[in-house]
Amino acid sequence: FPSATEKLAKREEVVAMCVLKMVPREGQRGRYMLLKRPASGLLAGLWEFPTIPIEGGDTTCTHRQSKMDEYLQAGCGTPLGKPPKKLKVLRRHDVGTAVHLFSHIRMTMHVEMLVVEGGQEAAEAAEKAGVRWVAEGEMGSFGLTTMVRKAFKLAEDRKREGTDMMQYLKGNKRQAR
Amino acid sequence: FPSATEKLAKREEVVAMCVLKMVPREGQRGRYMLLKRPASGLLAGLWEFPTIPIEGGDTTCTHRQSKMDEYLQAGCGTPLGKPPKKLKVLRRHDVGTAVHLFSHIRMTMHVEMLVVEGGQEAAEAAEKAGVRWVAEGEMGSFGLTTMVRKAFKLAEDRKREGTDMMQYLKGNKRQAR
Amino acid sequence: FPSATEKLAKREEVVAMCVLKMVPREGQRGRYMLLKRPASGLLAGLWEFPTIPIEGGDTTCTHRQSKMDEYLQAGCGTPLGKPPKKLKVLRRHDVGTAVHLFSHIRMTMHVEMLVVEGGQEAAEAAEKAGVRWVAEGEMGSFGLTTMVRKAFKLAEDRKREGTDMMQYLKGNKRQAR
Amino acid sequence: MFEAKLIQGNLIKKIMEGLKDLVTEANFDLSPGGVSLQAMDSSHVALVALMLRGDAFENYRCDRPRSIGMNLVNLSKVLKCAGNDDTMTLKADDTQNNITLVFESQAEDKYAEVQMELMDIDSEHLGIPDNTYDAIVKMPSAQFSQIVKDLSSIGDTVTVSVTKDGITFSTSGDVGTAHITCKQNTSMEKEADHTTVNLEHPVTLTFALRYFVTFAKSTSLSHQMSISLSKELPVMVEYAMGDMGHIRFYLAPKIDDEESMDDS
Amino acid sequence: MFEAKLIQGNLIKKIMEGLKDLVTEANFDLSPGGVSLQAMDSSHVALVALMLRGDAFENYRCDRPRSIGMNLVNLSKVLKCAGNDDTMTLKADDTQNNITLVFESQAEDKYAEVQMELMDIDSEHLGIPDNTYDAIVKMPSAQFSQIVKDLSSIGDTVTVSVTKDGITFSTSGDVGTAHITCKQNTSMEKEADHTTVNLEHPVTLTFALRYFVTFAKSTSLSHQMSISLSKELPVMVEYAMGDMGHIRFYLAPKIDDEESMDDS
Amino acid sequence: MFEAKLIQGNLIKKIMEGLKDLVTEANFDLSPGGVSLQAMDSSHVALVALMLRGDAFENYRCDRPRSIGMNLVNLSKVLKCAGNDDTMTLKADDTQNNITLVFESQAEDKYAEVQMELMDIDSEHLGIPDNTYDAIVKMPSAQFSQIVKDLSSIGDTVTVSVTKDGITFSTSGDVGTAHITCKQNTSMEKEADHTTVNLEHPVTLTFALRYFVTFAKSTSLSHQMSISLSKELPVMVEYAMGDMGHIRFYLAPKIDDEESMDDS
Repeated sequence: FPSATEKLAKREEVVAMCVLKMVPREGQRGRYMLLKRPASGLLAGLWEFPTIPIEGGDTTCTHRQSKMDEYLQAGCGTPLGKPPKKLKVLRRHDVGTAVHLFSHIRMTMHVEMLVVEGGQEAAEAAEKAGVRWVAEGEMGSFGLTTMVRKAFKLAEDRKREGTDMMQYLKGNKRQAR
Repeated sequence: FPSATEKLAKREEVVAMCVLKMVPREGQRGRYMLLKRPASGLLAGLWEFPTIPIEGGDTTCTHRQSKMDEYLQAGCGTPLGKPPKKLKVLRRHDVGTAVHLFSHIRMTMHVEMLVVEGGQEAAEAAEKAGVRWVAEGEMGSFGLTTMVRKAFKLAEDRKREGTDMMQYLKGNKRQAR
Repeated sequence: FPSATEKLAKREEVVAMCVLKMVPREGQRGRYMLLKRPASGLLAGLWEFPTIPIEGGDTTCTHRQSKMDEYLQAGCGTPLGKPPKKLKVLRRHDVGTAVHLFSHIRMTMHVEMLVVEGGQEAAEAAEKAGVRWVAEGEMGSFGLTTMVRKAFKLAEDRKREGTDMMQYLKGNKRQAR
Repeated sequence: MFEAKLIQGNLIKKIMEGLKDLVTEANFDLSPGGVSLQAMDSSHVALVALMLRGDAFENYRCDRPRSIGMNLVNLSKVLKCAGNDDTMTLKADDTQNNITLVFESQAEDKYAEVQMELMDIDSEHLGIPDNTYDAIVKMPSAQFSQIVKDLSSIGDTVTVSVTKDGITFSTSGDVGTAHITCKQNTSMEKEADHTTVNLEHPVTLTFALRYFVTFAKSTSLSHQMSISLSKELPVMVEYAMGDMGHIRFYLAPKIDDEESMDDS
Repeated sequence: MFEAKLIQGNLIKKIMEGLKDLVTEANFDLSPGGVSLQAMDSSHVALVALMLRGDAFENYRCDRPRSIGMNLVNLSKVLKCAGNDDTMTLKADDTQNNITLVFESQAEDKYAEVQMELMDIDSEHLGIPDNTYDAIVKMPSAQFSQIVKDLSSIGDTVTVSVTKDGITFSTSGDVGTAHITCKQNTSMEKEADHTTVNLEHPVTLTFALRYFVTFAKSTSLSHQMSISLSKELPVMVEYAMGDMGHIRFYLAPKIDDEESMDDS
Repeated sequence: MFEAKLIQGNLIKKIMEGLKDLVTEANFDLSPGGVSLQAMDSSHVALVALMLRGDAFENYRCDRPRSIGMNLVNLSKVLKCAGNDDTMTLKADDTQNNITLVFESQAEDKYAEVQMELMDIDSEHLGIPDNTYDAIVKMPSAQFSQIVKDLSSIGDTVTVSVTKDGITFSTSGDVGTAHITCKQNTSMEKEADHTTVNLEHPVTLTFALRYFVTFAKSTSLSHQMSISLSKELPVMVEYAMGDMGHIRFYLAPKIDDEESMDDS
């Protein structure tokens, strides 16, 4: 019969994950950024949303976003800020936290949604080795790990809290007040 | 002089433990179930109450009980439920939480008390390799580890919160209302 | 590009640290006790304030102080209590908690301030292999690790909450009431 | 069909306050005479018995006796939808496995309807012996509540002893030792403020204090409560709701060497 | 130069209660006509629009229109320095990047002055369409607040539907299913207690309940509030502050299959 | 033998509210003249001095001066057993190492008796210099309490400065900078609402704000309180309890470069 207490507690790991969507204009369909993991190690060679480890227990939104900004700029060549040199941020907010269990790791994922402005051309230009921009409609058929699917589901669920307020306002965007 | 900070933090481990007592009838003395640990590993070959690891942080009563049910059925051949095929549960409740320190592990034990109905015959029939049913009076003289003693003490202490209400009612059990 | 999730979570460690100052008389400048770390291991051979690991999660003031008392007595030969055999405690209080990050450890330091009575002679007598009593004015120029500096800063900051009340009372100390 | 309307709907809220910390799931017994509930806490030390007479309701109708299981924590959540002055109507169709609660404001401008699934709870129906007690003390509910709360900051166990002069609650812990005595007193104008002792034999029993604190959550039900004690029997703590019914808590005494009693 | 004095300084406190949980940083637009603010919550589902008319202030002076950014959490902390009966004066020099708040007691014996740095917040100014709504319901603010709090202990989503008889809020969750209906009612003496329905077409929309709970934090601003609904448009929840101005919350409806709407 | 009875027993409760967050263990000095206590907080920045005159008690008896040590946290727990209108009697037998507290209700129908062990606390008895202060400000206790609480949400340090016109409390932090001024004001009918300034020399001192917040927990003891300041001396914050006694808090000022003062 089983040896209960011999099983070890899993290692705790905390990451921040960014579901980055690039849309031509606010309210339109866009493309999600996926990165390819290294050829060796955990989940080798699989695709993921931009993901960084969070150490030292500081899981505040501010801390995670500043770390993610660095990573997007340095690691992925995707700087946020003002056009034309940088990508204009339309919307950015946390969508929740999920836990994923590996055989020996218990990973807590803090997931944020980040929507930036840019057309298909921008996405194609930004595509390079290890970076892929996947159209919204193709996310389902793209081979994603369970972990990535969990994060994506959080982003989708949150969207369902309500439609985007922006669409009700955009007709008036250019009207003078 | 001592090197203070070189000592490592202990690994955290969480287990659920079940002090399972089988009594011929509610209110009577019974026998406790003990299982023998595997011949190698932590506390090799010693006797313990049914014990399972709790991973992922879900230490709710519901979760622990459902995991323990599985273990009792699959690992120990002790299914709970309705007689005659299953053991009738007379009483089941948490009795508290204790921490036990090993040299390299800090183990948190969530202990529950589970009383089932069954005579000595049932206990003897259920006895097989690695399972022992020990009479209440003999628990003191049976060679138990400190960890098991701690769990047993919790169950005993809780019992001292008051006598079993059932004994005051049983005279009326068969009376019509 | 970087492999995010491969980095491991740091090991958590909790220590109690004691900024021990020996002064000739309350209100006067004194000397701080520093201990030399072992020749091998983490921060080998460097100087630190008396530091002990706190295991099992009990970080109450009472627990830390009693562990520190043991360490000061047994490990450093500095027993607290009544003169002449022991050092008279003038003041003892927590000054705060700091976190220090090593490459693989996240160390939480609970720092207390302890002021004992004793002149320079006492300090010199207490000096032995691996123990040094450093004058207040020389702490800045003594080679201290970042970790030790953090603890010292906490003690200094707290002092700045106000001057010592004792100095306003001492003129009356010997007056009859 | 079962249907019953309470003019003071928040009575059920108050009852749940006292119940839900003791029992999380329970069967309500519906009968032509009224609604009752009897359940033990998970460690089998305490028992609660609730009785609401049919007369207590406006338009009480119960076509056939029936037992319905509910999660009391969920029921408490649902009851939040009732305003303090709302009426409450309970409806359960014999052919369906749910119950409907309707809350209506006095002005009839607010109407809330909540439907909950029923649960299948396995429970034996045990009789509570109709003991004659050695001592019965009646006292203001608020005073009992205050005393057990105060003592619980000092100790874990309470010793209750009744003499002809009054009732004494004692406890001790690291902090110190405390005794609180309430003397017989019928001098106040309002009867609800009286303390009365009805004594056959002096009696002293010891209990786990935390259960008394849980019982005292029923304080809002009634200005007066009563404690009934007999040697070696469970104490009965009762909150009577006028003619409408009562809630009774039974708590088994602590006995130092329980082992000797185990072989019954 | 901008300067404005409010006799009832705690009005700003109450306004911040409702704002700070929805938006943490925002631009206030100062103009000769008054002070306004418009901001979306971080997930772009809700929008808040505040308007305080210049007339609402004593000694209102705004030399040139200007937009000033503030951290609303910090502003809330600062407002704690205002007593409930204090007057409040806001001052901002056009040449400086800070704002000064002055709180004075009625008896003029307490004078508090707080200076805060302004922030540079990037925001587009978006117009809110002046919709005609299919249904407008006015009801007591406290009742709306109670209903959304009660329902949020049962479910996450609320369906609001208005017919000529009244407004119904519905939710469901593990605990059960609840419907609360408030009927048109103008029988009370005080108008603030009335519930009135103004209906063009019956309408049913679904929203995330937690936003309604946040909106209801403005309850102290006004005895009455209104809910305005139109098919497939955001709901408008309004708290009017007499002649002084209003705070309006807009919440986008939930739509089951949002994908189909994404390609606009 | 020591024995003392207070008609308003809850006075001791209120006193403990203010003490227990500053000092966890302390010696009470019992003498024929009354009960006093003097203790420093663990970081030696603040000192509290309590004085309750023998006259304040009914039946005060102290046969010989004596010092008794108590854990104030435990004492606070024990005091929970006292009803707000109960009388309180303290008894300590010189030959025993414990103290007995008796709480009796006005109607004499409730009698609570608690016994606590005394502690052996090592403490020097230090005299507090009877300073003449440069400035003494009297103000309503509630106002002082409100001000220090409000400021503590903005900064950690408070600068107190007194001029002939009034007293100003200032702080600054990430949020901003705040100044609150209370002006001399004797126009109110009730003297307890007055603010008066008694000034020899203008004075400005800086303190750790959190201590003031702790002192203000004694607000319930008295409608008026006083702040007494002198250059480079500890501030004295006093709550006088009529003829019965007083509680005084002393707080050492912050000095920017403390090192220079260390070699005294």
